[in-house]
Amino acid sequence: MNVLNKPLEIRTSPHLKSAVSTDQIMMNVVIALVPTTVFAIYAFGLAALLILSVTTISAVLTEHIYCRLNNKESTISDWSAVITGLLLGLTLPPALPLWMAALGGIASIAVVKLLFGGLGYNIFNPALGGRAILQAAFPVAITTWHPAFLADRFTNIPSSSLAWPFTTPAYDAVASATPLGNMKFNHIATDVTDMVMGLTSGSVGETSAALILLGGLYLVARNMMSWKIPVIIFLTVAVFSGIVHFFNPATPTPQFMLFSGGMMLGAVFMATDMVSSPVTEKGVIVYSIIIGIMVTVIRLWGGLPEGMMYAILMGNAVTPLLNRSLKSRVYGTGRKGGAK
Amino acid sequence: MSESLSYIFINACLVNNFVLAYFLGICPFIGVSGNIGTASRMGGAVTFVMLVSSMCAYGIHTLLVAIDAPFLQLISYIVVIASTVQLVEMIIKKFSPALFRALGIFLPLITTNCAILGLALFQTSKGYNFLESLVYALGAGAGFTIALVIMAGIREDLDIADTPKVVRGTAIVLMVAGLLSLTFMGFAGLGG
Amino acid sequence: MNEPNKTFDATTFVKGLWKENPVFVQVLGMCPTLAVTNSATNGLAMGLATAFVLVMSSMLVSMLRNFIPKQVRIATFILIIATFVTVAEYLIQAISIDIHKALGAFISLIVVNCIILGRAEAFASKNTVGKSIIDAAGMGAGFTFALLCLGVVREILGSGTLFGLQVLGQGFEPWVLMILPGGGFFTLGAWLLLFNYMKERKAAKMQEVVA
Amino acid sequence: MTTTVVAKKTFAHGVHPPTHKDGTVKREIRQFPFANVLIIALSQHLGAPAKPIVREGQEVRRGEKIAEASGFVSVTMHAPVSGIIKKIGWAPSLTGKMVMSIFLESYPASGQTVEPSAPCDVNTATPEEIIAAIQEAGIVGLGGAAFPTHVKLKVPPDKAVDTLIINGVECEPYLTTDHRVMLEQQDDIFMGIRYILKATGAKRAIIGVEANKPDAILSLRENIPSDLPVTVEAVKVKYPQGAEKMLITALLDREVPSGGLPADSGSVVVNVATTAEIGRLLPLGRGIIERSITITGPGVEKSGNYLIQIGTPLRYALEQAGLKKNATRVILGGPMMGFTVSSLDVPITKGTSGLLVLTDHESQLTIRKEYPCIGCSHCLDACPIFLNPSRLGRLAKFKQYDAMAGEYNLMDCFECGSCSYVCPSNIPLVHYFRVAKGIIRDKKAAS
Amino acid sequence: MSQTDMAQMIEAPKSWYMIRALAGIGLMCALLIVTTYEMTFETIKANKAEVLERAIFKVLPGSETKNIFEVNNGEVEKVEGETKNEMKYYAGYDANGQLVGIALEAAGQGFQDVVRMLYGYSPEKQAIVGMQVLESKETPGLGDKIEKDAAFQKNFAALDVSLDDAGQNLKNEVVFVKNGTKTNPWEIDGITGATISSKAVTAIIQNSASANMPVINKNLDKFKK
Repeated sequence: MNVLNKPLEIRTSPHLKSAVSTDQIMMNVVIALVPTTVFAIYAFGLAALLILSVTTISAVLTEHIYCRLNNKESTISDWSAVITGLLLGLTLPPALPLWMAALGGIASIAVVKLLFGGLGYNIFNPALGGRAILQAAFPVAITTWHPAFLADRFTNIPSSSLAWPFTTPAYDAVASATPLGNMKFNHIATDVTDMVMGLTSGSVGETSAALILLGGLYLVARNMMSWKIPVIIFLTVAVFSGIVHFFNPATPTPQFMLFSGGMMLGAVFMATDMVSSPVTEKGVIVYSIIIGIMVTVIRLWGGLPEGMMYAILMGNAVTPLLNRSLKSRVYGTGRKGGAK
Repeated sequence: MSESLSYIFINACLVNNFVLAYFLGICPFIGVSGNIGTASRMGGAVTFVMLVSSMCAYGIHTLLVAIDAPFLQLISYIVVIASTVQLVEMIIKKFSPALFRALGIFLPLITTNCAILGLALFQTSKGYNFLESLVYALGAGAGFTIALVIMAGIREDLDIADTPKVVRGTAIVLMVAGLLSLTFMGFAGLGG
Repeated sequence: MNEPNKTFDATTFVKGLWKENPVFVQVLGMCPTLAVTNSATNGLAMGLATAFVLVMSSMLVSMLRNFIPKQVRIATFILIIATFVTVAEYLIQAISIDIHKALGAFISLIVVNCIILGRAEAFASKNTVGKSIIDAAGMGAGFTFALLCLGVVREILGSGTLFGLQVLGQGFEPWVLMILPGGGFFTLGAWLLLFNYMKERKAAKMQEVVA
Repeated sequence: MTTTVVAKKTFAHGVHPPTHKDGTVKREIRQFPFANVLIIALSQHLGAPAKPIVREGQEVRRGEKIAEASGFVSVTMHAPVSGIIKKIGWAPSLTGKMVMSIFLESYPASGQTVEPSAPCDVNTATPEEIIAAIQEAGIVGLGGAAFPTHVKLKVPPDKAVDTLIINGVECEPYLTTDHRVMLEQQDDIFMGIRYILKATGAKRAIIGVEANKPDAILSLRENIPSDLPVTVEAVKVKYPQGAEKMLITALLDREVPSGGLPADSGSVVVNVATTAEIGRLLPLGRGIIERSITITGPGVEKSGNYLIQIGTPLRYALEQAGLKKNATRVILGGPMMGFTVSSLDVPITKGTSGLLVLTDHESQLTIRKEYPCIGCSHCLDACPIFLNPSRLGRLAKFKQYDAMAGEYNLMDCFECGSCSYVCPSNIPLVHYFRVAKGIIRDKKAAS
Repeated sequence: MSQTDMAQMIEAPKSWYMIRALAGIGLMCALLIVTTYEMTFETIKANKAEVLERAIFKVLPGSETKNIFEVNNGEVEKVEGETKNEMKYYAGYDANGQLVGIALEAAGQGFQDVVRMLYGYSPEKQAIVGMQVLESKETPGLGDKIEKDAAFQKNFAALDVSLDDAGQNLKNEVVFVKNGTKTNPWEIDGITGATISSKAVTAIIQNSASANMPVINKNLDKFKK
C-alpha cells in the first residue's frame, strides 16, 4: 500500500485547533469598527475620511517599512497596524491638520509599538500612546473641535486639515465645544439622547455611543473581546459619579458621564486591547476599576475635561504589576488543597 | 498663600511627581527598577529617609534663618542629610536587623539621591511649615515609590520581550519613562 | 576633531568628551541632563556650571590628595563640592537672575551629580593637579556637549528657536511635547538609541574586517 | 436514541473541542485478525521494564506468561497469540526511542483459546492477593497513561480512601472505545469494581460518565447489582473532564493537592476499561493480551472499535482498516494528548486507546502561522488548573525556567493541551512546557 | 615594643590627621563661601532690584521710580532694604514724582503648580493697568499663554476693580467669561484651550484685589510722595 510508505507528519499534540486565529481576531475588530467609522465620515464628511485614511496609511506604512529595513517578513497582514491607525484616527479632532495625524500614526507604531518589540510586547496601547504624544506636542490643535453635520462637509475640506506640514493651522469654521468641555468650563449639560445618537461635537469616532456599543456587542458575541472590562468600567464610573452627583447635583449625572467624550470608544475598543490589558481574572477587575476611578476623578476634579486616555494609559502602565500580583489560585494549592 | 495638606500630598505624589515631572532621583529610577521587590523596598527606604531629612532640613532652615546665614544652606543640608542617613543606618542595624536587611543596602545609595536634597530645597523655597514639610515628604516619597514600582513591573515584562537590540537597556527605560510622564500629565489640576 | 597631536593630555580630554562621555556612554548625571535642557541656553549654562564645579573641585581634591586621610575622603569631597556649588550659585545670580531662575534648584543639585564625586574619587584623588584638571575639563566638556545636544534638539523642535533666536520659519508649529518632561525622556532615549546604533554598526564593521 | 441526560457536575475552565465521535460510537467492538509478527515491548507501562522469561525459538501458547515484573512498579507480559519467539531485541517505540521487545511470530492457525491459569476469587482473596493478581495479570491504565494499576490501588498506610471513581468520561474527541466497553461489558465492569473496592477499602464507587453518552449512563444505572454501592453520575461535556484531578473535583468537590496523589483527597480513580479487564481476567487468572481500540479519523476507510492483540504493528492495523490517499498524520491516542508516530513499525501497546489518522485538510489547521502572544487570556480561561500559560510561554521563549517552575507552578501542568487548542496565535505552548519540564527535572537531578 | 603600643602609635596620629583634614578643609570652604557671598552680595541685590523694578515699571506704565511700602500693625509705612514682611506694596511714580499706581504681588493655584504674578493698580482709574507673570509652570503652548497671549494681556490694560460706596468691597467682582464674550470692564476674557489657567489668574486677581484694594484706597495719601 502506497500511502503507508510515505513519510508521516511529526507534530506535537494537540492535533485539534479552535478555529479562531490572531489575524482573524484583529480583522474582526476592524469589522466591529466599521459602523463607527462610517458614521464618523457621515457626521464629519471629508475631514473625517481624510484623517482616518492618513492615520491608517501612516501606521501601516511605518510598520511595513520597519520590517523591510530589518529584513523581516512584513507584519502588516496581522491587521494590528490597521486597528492602531483606525483607532488613532477615531480619537482625533476632525479638523486636525493631516500632517499631525500622520505624525501620530508614525509615533503610535514606531515609538509605542515597535520599540517595545512589536505586536504582543507593547506595554501601552499604541493608538492611545500615539494620541498622548500628539496631545502633548500640539495641545491647541488637538483640543480645537470642529462642528459636526456642517452643510458643506462632503464638498469642502477644512483649511486646517490641509495646513502645510509643520506649520500652524488656521481654522475656518468656528470651533465648537464638546459636551465635556461645555460641562467642565460652562456648566452646560448636553442632552444624553443626543450623545447616544452621536449628534454632538467631539473626536472623529467618539460621538456615537450606540454604534460603538454595537461593535462591542459583535466582538463579545464572537468571543473576541473581554466584556468584563467595559462593563466594570461603566459600573465603576456610574456608581462613583452617581454618589458624587447625589451629594452635589452640580456635578454631571452618571448617564452624562457614560455617554460623553471618549468613554464608550475607550472602554469598548481601547481598554479591551488584549496586549495591554491584564490576562488574569482578578487583574482584569482591578484594572477596570482603576480606569473607572481615574477617569471619573480627572473629569470631576482634574484640570482636563476628559481623562479617558490618561486613565487607560495608567491602566496599561499597572498591567504588568496586576498580572504579577493578582494571579488565580492554582489547582491543588492553598485553600482547598487538603484532603477534605 | 496656604495650601491644604491634601493638596500638598497629591501635588507631590501625582501632579508634580518627583521622578516624572521634576526629574529627581533618575539614577535609582533607572538603576533599581529591574525587579518589583527591590523597587518597592527602595521606595520604602527613600520615603523613610525623605521624612527624616525633611525634618532635619526644617530644623536647619529655622536655625540658618535665626543666625542669618543663608549661604550655608546647601552645605549644611548635604552634610546633615549624609550624616543622618548614616546614623539611621546604624540605628536600624542595631535595633531591627530585619528592617536593616530589607532597607539596609539601599541606604548608602540614597545619600546621593538628588530627590532627597531636592525635597529639602523645595520645601524650603516653598516655605512649608513643619507639618506641611512632613506631608510633602510623604507625598514625594509615595510618588517616587509609585513611579519606581510601575517601572519595575514594566521592565520585568520587557525582560521577556522581543525588543530590538539597540533599545535594550537605558534607552527603552527612558522611552517608558517618557510615556509614563505623559500619562501622569492626566493628573494635572487635581487637588486644587 | 582628533588632532594628530596625540599627547597623553589631549587623549585624556577627548576621552571625556566622546569615548567616555558621562551622559551618553556612562549614563551618569541624568537628573540635570533631563531637567534643564528644555532650551539650548539653559543646557549650556548648566553644563558650564557643572564643568566649573568639576574642574575646581578636582583641582582642589588633587592638590590636597596627600593631606586627606582615606577614611574621611568622601566627606571632604562632598564638602569641597558643596562649597564650589554654592560659589557657582552666587556667581550665576550675579551674572544673570534669569538664568538662575531657569535652572532653579538644579544648580544646588549639582552637589549630588555623581559625575563630580565620581571623578574626584576615581581620578583626582590619585593623579597630579595638571592631569586632574584636564580630566575634569574633558568630562565637563563632555557633559556640556551632551546637555547642549539635548537642549538644541528640544529647543528647535519645542519652540522653533535656538538660543532664543527664531530658526524655523514663523509658521512653524512648535512641538510642545519636547519642552515637557516627557520630551526630555524621549530625546535622551533617542540620543542613546543613536549611540547604540552607531556602536552596533561599528561592531558589525569590525567583524566584517576580521572575517 | 434521543434520550438526554442533564449534568451539572464539572470542574472550572476547560475547553469544548468538537467531539467527532459519531463515526464509531455505534460500531460494536469486533475481533481483529492476528498479525504475522507481533512486537511486545517490555516497557509499555510506566516504571521498570518487564524481564523476559522466554528464549528465542521457544514456542509459546496464547495467554502464556512471557515476561515477569522486575519490581513493584512493573507488570507481567503474556503472549497475545500462539507462536514462536523469533527474537528478543530492539524495536522502535512510539517516542522514537528503541526499546527491548519480544518478536513473536504467530501460528497461522492460532486459535482464540487462552491458556488457563490460577484464578483469584473476589470473595476469598485478601486485598494484598488481589493487588498481586492484578500485577500478575499485567494490567495497566488503559486510558492512555499505562501506569501499573496495582501500584495505584495500593493505598499508602498513612492515607485512607473512601471513594472509588470509575473513569468513563472519555473526553478525548474521536475515541469511543470506553463508551463501547460501558455498553458491552457491564458485568465485567461491576465485577472489576468488586475487586477494586476490596483492594482499596473504599466504601463506595462512582462511575463518572460524560453526559454525551446517555445510553451508557442509563443502561449502567439499570444494571447495577443490588448489593454493590455504586452510583453512575453524569458530568458535563468538557475537555479535560477525564483527567483524574478534574474528575475528582467534578464528582467530589475535592482537590488533589499540588504534587500529591488522588489518595491525598481520599479517592482512587480507575479507567472504566481497566476495571472491565480486572473483572474479566481475575476470576479466570488470565493476563491481558488484547484490548479494544478505536481506529478512526478522516484518513481511515473502515473506522470502528476493534479488539486488537497487543503488539500488533500499526502498519498491519492500518492495512486492515484501510487508509485514504491523503492521510498524513497518524496519532496514537486522542487528538488532544496523543502522539504522532514517525514509523508504522511501532506496535500497539496496552496504553493505546485509539489510532487516529488525519488528512492534509485537518493537518493544515494545526500548522497555521505562529503569531506573538497577544495576551487574549483564552489560555488562562482554558487551563483546568488555573496556570498562566501565556506568561509561561513567554518565559519559555526566553529560557527563564526558574521562574516557570517557581512563581508560575509549571510542574502542576499535566499537558492536557487546552491552552494550545485555544491559542489564536498558534503558539505550541504544551510543547514548550514539555521541553521546559524536562530541563527543570534534569536541572533538579543534576543538583 | 609590644603590639598594642604599635597600634596606638599608628592610631593616634591617624585620628589627628582626620580632624586636621576635616577642620582645615571646612575652614577653607567656609572662607571660600563667605568671600564669594560677600563679593557677589551687592551685585545680586542690584540684579534682583533691577528685575523687580523692570516688572513694576511694566505693570505701571509711565512710572520711572518706585518706593516700597508695607503694612505693619495696620499702618502703611515706607520701608528700605530687607524686611520680614512678605506682602509689599510697590508704589510707582512718573518723571514728575506723581503717583502712577501701586504694584503688588499675588499668587495662587494654577493648572500645574503655583502661579505668582505682579499687577499694577491705578487709583486714579480705579482699575488694574498691567499684569506680569513672575513664576508659573503652566503647560507650555497652552497655559503659558497667560504670560504670552497679547489678547489675554489686554484684559489687564484697564480691568475695573472700583470699590463700592462703603469702600470695603469691590463694586463688581472680577469674573471670568468665555473667550470673546467680554462685555463689562470687570470681566476677564478667557483663552481658548487654556481655560483653567485663565480662570486661575482671574481667581488670583479677584482674591488679591478684594483684600488689598480697600487698604490701598484708605491709605492713598501715604503712597503719594
